[in-house]
Amino acid sequence: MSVNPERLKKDFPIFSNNPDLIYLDNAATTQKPSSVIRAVSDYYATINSNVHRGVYKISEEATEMYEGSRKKVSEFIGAREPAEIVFLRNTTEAINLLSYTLGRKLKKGDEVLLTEMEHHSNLVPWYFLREAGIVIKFAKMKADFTLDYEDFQDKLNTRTVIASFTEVSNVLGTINDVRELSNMCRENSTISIVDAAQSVPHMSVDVRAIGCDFLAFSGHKMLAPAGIGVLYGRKDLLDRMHPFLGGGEMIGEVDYNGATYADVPWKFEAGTQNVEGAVGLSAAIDYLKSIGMDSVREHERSMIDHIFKIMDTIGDLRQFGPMDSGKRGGVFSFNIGDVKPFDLLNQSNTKFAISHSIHPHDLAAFLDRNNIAVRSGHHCAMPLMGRMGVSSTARVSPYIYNDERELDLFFDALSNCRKEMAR
Amino acid sequence: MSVNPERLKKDFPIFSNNPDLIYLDNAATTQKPSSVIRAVSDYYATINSNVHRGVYKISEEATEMYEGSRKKVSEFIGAREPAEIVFLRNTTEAINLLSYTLGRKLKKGDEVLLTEMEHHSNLVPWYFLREAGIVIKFAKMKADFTLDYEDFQDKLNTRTVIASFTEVSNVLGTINDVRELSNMCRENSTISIVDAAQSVPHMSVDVRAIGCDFLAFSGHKMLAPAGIGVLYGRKDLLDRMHPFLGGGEMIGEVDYNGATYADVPWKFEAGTQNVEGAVGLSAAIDYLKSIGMDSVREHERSMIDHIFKIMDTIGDLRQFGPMDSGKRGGVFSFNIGDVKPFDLLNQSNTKFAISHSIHPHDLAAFLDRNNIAVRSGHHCAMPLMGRMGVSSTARVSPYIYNDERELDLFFDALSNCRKEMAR
Amino acid sequence: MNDEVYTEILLDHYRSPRNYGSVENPSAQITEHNPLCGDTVHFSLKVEGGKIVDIKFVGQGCSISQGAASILTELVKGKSVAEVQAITDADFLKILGIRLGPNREKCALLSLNALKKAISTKNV
Amino acid sequence: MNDEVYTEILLDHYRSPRNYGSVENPSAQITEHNPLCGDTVHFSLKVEGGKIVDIKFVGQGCSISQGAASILTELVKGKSVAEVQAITDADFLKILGIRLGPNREKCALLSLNALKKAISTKNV
Ligand SMILES: Cc1ncc(COP(=O)(O)O)c(C=O)c1O
Ligand SMILES: Cc1ncc(COP(=O)(O)O)c(C=O)c1O
Repeated sequence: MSVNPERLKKDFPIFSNNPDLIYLDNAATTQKPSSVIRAVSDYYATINSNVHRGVYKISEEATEMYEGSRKKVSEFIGAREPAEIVFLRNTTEAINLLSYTLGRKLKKGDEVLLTEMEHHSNLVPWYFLREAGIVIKFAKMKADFTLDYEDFQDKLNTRTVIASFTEVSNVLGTINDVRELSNMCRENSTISIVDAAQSVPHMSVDVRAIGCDFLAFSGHKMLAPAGIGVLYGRKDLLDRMHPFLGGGEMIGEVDYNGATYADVPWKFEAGTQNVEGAVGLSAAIDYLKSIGMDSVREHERSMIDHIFKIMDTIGDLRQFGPMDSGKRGGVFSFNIGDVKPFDLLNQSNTKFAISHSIHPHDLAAFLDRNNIAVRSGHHCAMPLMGRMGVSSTARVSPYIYNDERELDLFFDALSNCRKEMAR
Repeated sequence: MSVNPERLKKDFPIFSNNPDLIYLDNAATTQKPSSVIRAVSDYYATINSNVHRGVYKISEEATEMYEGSRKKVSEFIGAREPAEIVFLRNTTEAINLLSYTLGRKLKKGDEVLLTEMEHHSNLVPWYFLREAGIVIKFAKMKADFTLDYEDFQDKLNTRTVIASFTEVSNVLGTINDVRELSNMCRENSTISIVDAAQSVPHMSVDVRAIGCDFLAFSGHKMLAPAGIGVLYGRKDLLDRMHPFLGGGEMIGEVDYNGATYADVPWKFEAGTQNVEGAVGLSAAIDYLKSIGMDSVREHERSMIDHIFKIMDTIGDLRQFGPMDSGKRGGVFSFNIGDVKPFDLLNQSNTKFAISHSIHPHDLAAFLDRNNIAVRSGHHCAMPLMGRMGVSSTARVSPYIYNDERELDLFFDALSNCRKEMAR
Repeated sequence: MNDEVYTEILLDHYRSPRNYGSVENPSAQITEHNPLCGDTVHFSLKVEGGKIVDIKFVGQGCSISQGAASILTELVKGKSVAEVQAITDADFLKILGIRLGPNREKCALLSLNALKKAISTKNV
Repeated sequence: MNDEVYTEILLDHYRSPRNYGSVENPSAQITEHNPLCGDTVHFSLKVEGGKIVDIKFVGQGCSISQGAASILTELVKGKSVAEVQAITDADFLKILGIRLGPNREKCALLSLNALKKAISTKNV
């Protein structure tokens, strides 16, 4: 079954309210279909209550929904059992949970291996460990914007306790072979963590096929509400980990001298949880499954192919990412002309440092006048921007409700923008 | 203006859908008025997008709503400026943020002062610090279920770096004079933290009048969605603190060697935030303000007074909490007969250890058959249960949509339960 | 109370628990708590030739947790360790004859889980 | 571009920035980034008798951030340090003649904030 964006669009109230909106910032966050919005409202209107502890009807029902959502997520990504699914706020919290809890066991000189194409959320939590003498290494990106697997392998050594890498780059679209990387990790007895924020929403992901130890993603990037995210973890590893947040719901017994902890996954879910978020995520998964993740992936690939076909009509366009849509998710970063990083010494040398390139911010502001929403900036990947030799880029990231017509309108507007900025 | 529960009830769809539901578990979580549900749905249907970074219209609007909600919260609790308001998931996360970040500076032998009546969320995060040799002390509860202020003062010493205490006990209803406690802390140069999970939803709270350094509460206990909570912190303290979660949005600049951090409050808001939660919280505050927090408080006090008037009609009822409704929030914990903690040695000595008391779980299950939702268990305060000499209690916690008629029905059902259990 | 929720049998076991107390010189014993509500059961038992020849319990908690513990002692006495390990949650809930939500189910299953844990230790 | 968003004056300053470069032997200099987008401005200035007698900037970023920096240099040259500190965000946005959402506003205010920070240091 192939995706029919025009039909799907009708499921999203934001597009009825803004019929002209061309929303192309889906790598940041996605729109919500009525079924998700309704699932949340219905929850409020029927069984809203605290889960796990109430012995009254609505609490039992809410608990069933919450744990049912966990089961649905676990099946969606091929986990062995629901206990391997921890509900958190987002990918960022999931990676912090790992850096804090796994970080407890690391010693001075131990290494964490990342890649050069990580999002800040898969960088900064690890940087915190530097204070304890942990060494952070980065597997290199190659000139064609793909990962250098040999460099990754070379940098895996006896001190590499953890490796954490993105499945799809939110800037380049590059799809990393996380199965291969997890494999290298396993052979090196290194804990493998997959940042799946840009993959789970866009393609079929199976944690057992990947063979990773942990994997994280966010609901809001896959049609679900914000405030709900997922950490998948191998049960035996989760069992052995120290809890992250302490508080209600995550305990076994507490007295004034100490506490024991609940079983996994509840050990990691302290305090009142975002039940409506989990309910919304469950509805979002239903919606995506009704389309089929392979169809979602095919649609995005066709969007990228369409972009490849017309992008050369725009003079001075520079794109950043692999030129094979089979190895690239639905993300297209580009600039018009050179958008160099700031360099005080070189900047001072010329009176004409502000070149005739169009800054991505100006571009996005211009497109906005045409009701086209694209992202501009460093995309929470400043180090990667440095490697790419730019200060920022513009980024287009289509999803199931976008179609070729919208991409054409986007390129038309881009071309108009160049004309206007050149006057 | 006094609260009109019958009229207010019409604003809550759950009561139209379950006209017979008598919901008395508001200390756990509250129901949501249509205005809150609508605020969230409308957000999805009009401007749903990523905040802070988009230069397109809906993102600018969403940012305005998100930061507008921060401003509303800051005014609601009397903060000096919106920058003192950090959005988090809930009270639990707020206290963990503090225990992790402030905990970095503590040394072996330093002390954290709590009280005997704290929720697990204000215990376990501090217990984690014991591994580093931090000493946790507890100010005693007196026989009348109020805090022993002298004991608190006595236990504040030169090693007491942090004190964290609840404003209203979720078990006893006891209202602690947090202004007085914060005062003692200030004079001792001790950082003061108020767990306001049970106060902000129920009475007027002013952080400057209290004079505390930090204060935390949860949206879901005050008509707002789950997944959104608040940490108030004095700006100068927040400025000096290490970040908690690392990732997108909380950074200044990042390269492969390190990172600088954003200004407060964004420094503490890593990753994509729960914007719809903040929008819902803003609508909930509007709703509460339209009633008036003093009226909310007066209503709950009258509910407790009503309970006091009829509770003696139930034989063997034991209540736990101060008998002055002026010093007690809208929380009523009780048992029918003795519900002793388990004690292996004594338990083994008798064949009749199961007495004719009614276990709170059985009570709650019986009440549920009458559509009355009450909580039973340890209320995430196991150590306090120990001090009270019980394994668990039943708890009734009315809110703005409850009235005396419902309390009467509750006591009728309680009386029937005794008759049935006695047969 | 109501048959929908509690069967008469369960209530009877709650009111007059069978096998209440402790076995002397037990082959295994265990105390388990339901972290969700504080229900507690303690089992002590004697295993001979792979069979549970004696078992007693003490406990504290709601009618479901305590009634179920009492019913369980009667159920397993004389059964082999392997037979007990084979009893599923669903089996036991059927025997109890009650339908419960996920929260209250934990009360009902506390004793079965405790017992299985006790007999899975090396020494029995 | 559109008047609603960018005024011609702002765009003109962006295309032909005034006071572009560096002042020699500056009394103060500062580099500030907009963490939200990476816009950068660098100011170098000379203060004599409490007055800004010379000021130059270099930078990299969008038309608003760079145009605003250029406009600011013209605005403050000859003004006293106290006068510059008194310019509010609202004042400056009015001078720029643009209405912006909260995100884009940060681009417009980057240079004013940077300059105020530079002249608030002890040595000027
Ligand atoms: C006094 C008190 N503190 C903390 C909490 C924890 O709140 P939350 O679960 O929303 O984090 C609660 C409620 O559960 C509470 O009553
Ligand atoms: C690759 C990648 N990792 C992590 C994140 C962080 O996700 P969140 O902000 O939902 O925590 C994002 C998106 O912002 C992302 O694109």
